[in-house]
Amino acid sequence: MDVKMIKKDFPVLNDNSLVYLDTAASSLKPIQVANKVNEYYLESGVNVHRGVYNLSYKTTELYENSRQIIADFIGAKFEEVIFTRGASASLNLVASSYGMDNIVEGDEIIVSELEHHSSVLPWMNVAKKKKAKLVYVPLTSEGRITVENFKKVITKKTKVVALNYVSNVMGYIAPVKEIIKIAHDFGAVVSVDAAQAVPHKAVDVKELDCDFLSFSAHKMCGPSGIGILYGKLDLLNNMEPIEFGGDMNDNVDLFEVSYKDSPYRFETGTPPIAQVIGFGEAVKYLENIGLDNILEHEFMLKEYVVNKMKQIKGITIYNESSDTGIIAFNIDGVHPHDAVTYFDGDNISMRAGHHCAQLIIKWLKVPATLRASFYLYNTIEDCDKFIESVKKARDFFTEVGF
Amino acid sequence: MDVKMIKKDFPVLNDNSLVYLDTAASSLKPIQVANKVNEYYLESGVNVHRGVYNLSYKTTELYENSRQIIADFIGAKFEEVIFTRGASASLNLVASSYGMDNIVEGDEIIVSELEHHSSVLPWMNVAKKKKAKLVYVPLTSEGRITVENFKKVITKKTKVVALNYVSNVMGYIAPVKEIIKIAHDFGAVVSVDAAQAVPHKAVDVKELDCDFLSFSAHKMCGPSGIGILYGKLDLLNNMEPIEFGGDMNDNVDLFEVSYKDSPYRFETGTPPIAQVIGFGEAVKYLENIGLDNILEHEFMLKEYVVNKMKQIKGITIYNESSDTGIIAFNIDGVHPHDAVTYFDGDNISMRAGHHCAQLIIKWLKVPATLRASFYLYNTIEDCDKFIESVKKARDFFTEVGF
Amino acid sequence: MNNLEALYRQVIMDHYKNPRNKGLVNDEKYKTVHIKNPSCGDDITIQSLIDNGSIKDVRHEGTGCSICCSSASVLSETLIGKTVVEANQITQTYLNMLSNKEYDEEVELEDAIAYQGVRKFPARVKCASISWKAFEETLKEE
Amino acid sequence: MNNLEALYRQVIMDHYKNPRNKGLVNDEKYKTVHIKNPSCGDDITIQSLIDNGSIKDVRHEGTGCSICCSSASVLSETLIGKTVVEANQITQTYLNMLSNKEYDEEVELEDAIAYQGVRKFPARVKCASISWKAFEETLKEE
Ligand SMILES: Cc1ncc(COP(=O)(O)O)c(C=O)c1O
Ligand SMILES: Cc1ncc(COP(=O)(O)O)c(C=O)c1O
Repeated sequence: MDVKMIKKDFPVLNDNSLVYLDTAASSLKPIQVANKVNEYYLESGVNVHRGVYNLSYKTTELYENSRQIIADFIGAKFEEVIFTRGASASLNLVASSYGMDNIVEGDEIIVSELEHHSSVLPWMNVAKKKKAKLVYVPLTSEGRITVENFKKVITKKTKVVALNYVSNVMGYIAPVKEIIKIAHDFGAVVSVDAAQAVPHKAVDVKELDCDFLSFSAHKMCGPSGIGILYGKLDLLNNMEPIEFGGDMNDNVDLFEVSYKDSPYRFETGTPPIAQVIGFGEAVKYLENIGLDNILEHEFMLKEYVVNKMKQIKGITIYNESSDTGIIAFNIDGVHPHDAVTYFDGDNISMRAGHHCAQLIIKWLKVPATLRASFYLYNTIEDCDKFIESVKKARDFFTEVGF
Repeated sequence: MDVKMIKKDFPVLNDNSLVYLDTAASSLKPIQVANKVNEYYLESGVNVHRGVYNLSYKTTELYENSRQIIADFIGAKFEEVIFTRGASASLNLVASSYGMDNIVEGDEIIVSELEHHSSVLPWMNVAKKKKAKLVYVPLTSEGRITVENFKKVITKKTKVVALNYVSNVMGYIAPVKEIIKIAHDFGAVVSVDAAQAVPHKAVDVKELDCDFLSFSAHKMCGPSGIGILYGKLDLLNNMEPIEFGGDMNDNVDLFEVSYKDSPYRFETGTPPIAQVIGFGEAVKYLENIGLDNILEHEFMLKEYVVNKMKQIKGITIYNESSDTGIIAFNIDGVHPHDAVTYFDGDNISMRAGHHCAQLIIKWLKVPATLRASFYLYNTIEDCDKFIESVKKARDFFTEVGF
Repeated sequence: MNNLEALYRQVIMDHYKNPRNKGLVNDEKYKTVHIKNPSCGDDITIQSLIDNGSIKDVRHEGTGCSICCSSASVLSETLIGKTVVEANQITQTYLNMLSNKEYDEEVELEDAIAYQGVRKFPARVKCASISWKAFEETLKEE
Repeated sequence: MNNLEALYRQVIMDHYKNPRNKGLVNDEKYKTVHIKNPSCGDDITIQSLIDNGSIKDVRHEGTGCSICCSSASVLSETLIGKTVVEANQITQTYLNMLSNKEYDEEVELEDAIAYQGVRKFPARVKCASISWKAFEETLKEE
């Protein structure tokens, strides 16, 4: 993997002084994807599906071709790939349709404190509305979800398991494959939040045997405003749509309507055409580089940085054993909001806050954390600059009286 | 309004032979909007709201500035403008949140056969789930919604009125302002489907006094995948969110969560950033030209074409009195699908089908129609080419034996 | 002959105007398959009667454009009397031809060859395929 | 002095480390306003006691960054003893200064002037404003 060459694909990184460490929020976008989106706007701009004229036909081909590219990428069938606004919308679709129609009073739904709000809150809502019980997998002292701990909470009452594959704060990879197997033995359905997984590692839905899987394009070099819900076809075709309107029905009468099958059943209205086309291009871009290479690279950078950071006094790292490119940490006694301004002064872009994951922040017993996250375009030089900046920041804040 | 100059803003129209008459499905996109979207991908690409570093801060400013531009454009407050995936998603949000929580057995919901599926089907679902009654405004012999006919169906039981402002098949402008006044006298709430209105005429939500109003960017020179739900602030802040997750909450505990106020309450997850920024640019573009000018221009083209078409034998026009740039018609005895291929051969892009509005197609007692729709970039030359093609098409189909 | 004239060949127009084997029968020995293309409104039902490995009868009914309706009629005329193996082969060949895939030019498509012209109109390939796909399904249901 | 040192002025650090008037009181004569900035976790409550047109007391409590917490303390020290009219004027002037709007340089901001440096950090303006906005609300509630 030639990172120097890869960096050239990202116009924002033409500013050589910029160290972008906020990929876990959104990745930067390569020129190939921007161009593809732009091509749609400049050379087409028309609607899909409903047009019989040539321009619309060609655009529809491009659009549906993206669905096939994405389906192949995760080992799914074409019909199992539903376009949504993003991972949050995907996760909500599962809860609003499958959850609302299948959860009844007394059922249990397993989640964890390691979840992003978009993974846990849809189920908190279902639990409340249906008088079901939200059950939290106990985390290890490191903050991990393990198979052992999962076994402690799964019961015959468990109807749904909703867990993340990779945590956006701790960077841990959860043993979802084993968990899915156990969950299925108990008759539960598993919805995987893969928003931080699919961008960073090879994911095959058939191998995982997950029932649902959600992710967003914007975290994996793709456009904003587009995500995927994967679902097993027989589940999807038996689920109620949650939005009703153009394109998702067959026949419409005054008081009756029949719905199409998946994926169109869940895709009402004019779709996010440019975004879908751009997403297909992003997947091709990542496949070209190789997901295994990406994970190896970002993990290597993380290891390098953690090892150096451990030698700096006055720094607390919350996830030394992170399995991906994510580091959560703080400068002792310095609110992360203060710290992040220092890093910004060095042109290092980093996040401070609860990362839409208040439960794990509360579990860590801190008000907020800094988070650095590495991706395919980050270099060892980025790491060195970052470490240098951490040291200087700590000294600065000590000096001004923190 | 200098159409020759305007055409230059639309790169697709560099192909001088192209006559694009499918704006009612999606408008073409001007270079200004494409550039603005591209700028985001090339010069930023980062996430909004949660970033304290400079790049994210500047992107957030751009993003929220778009909301203000759009709010000003329709006379709304900043907090009353919710970003959605599109008009279909907006219309569904009203039904899923306001509808599901306020409609009870025996209530009545007024709709019409002139609705797009995305306007009527969400309420058909609410009616079915809540055992409420879907009531259709009788249409006039022309297929119009009138105040008189509306008065015939509104009762004390009416809780919601969901009607289109401009029909996407007939091009009629409905008297929504008067209807809203009457509906309010009966204590009903009004949701206006303005997907075909906002792109074509000046709309002021305070003047209309509508409770909700929905539209999409892609029909008004904006990006795909982004739309607006306007709602009155006191209604919105009392409505339940329908999607739960990142960014829409204040405090998250293991079993409790509190929500933000509008608009964020309804916007979970990473938003469609590029699309929002591009939409702001599209609104500026249209405002610059002037919505009154646009309506006048497209109406003039429509009148010109209808007058010529009436002189062609073997053509049936379904909406001669259309108030906008939309013409629905057929070549007698020729399935519109056959016809549209002929027009495509002349590089005239037009739609054939039911236009996601099967109820009005059934009302017209035809299997489908052709639809030509004019917009700011269409010229008198386009009209002449179109009329010429209609004549030739009719002759061709007669010749080959239709 | 330009592309459009090649599309609306006489044989196609003839089957459109005078469809053969049209109208469904109420006989449970027939396999019935209904396919819809909601985006354009095409709506076709095909019935086939198989006996002793050959196609005894094909019936059709539906609404749609000339290409869609005529192809159901052509299909019925072409396939009645063929063995199931032959019918399958003709169907595959026809569908491959339409979608510009490689196809066996030796296979005799009879009147169905008239739909060659559709290849120039990718947006219309669906119209010419839908009844054949429905027919294919009737065989699978066996 | 670079921008960052100008941001963390001694007076600010002093108020951060040794906040004045901190801790809420349970007295319904006080007006209480709570503001949260969920995106960064800042969470501030301001109480004001108005009597006879002047600010008798200001209390504050909350969590947040140094800029946020210190500014609540500075606010309290600056405004206690002022008339409501003066307090309003100082608040407006301060908020205008932060957001780079025109502001009346004649108005005496006392220690609050130390937050001038925040203007160079637009992303932090919210931190320096939040307690003043909460205070403004306590006046409106009258
Ligand atoms: C009148 C009307 N309402 C609603 C819609 C739905 O808009 P969208 O497809 O952008 O969701 C459309 C357009 O398709 C329309 O014309
Ligand atoms: C683990 C995880 N789940 C879900 C989400 C939600 O994704 P989005 O904001 O794209 O909807 C995110 C990202 O914010 C995430 O990191």
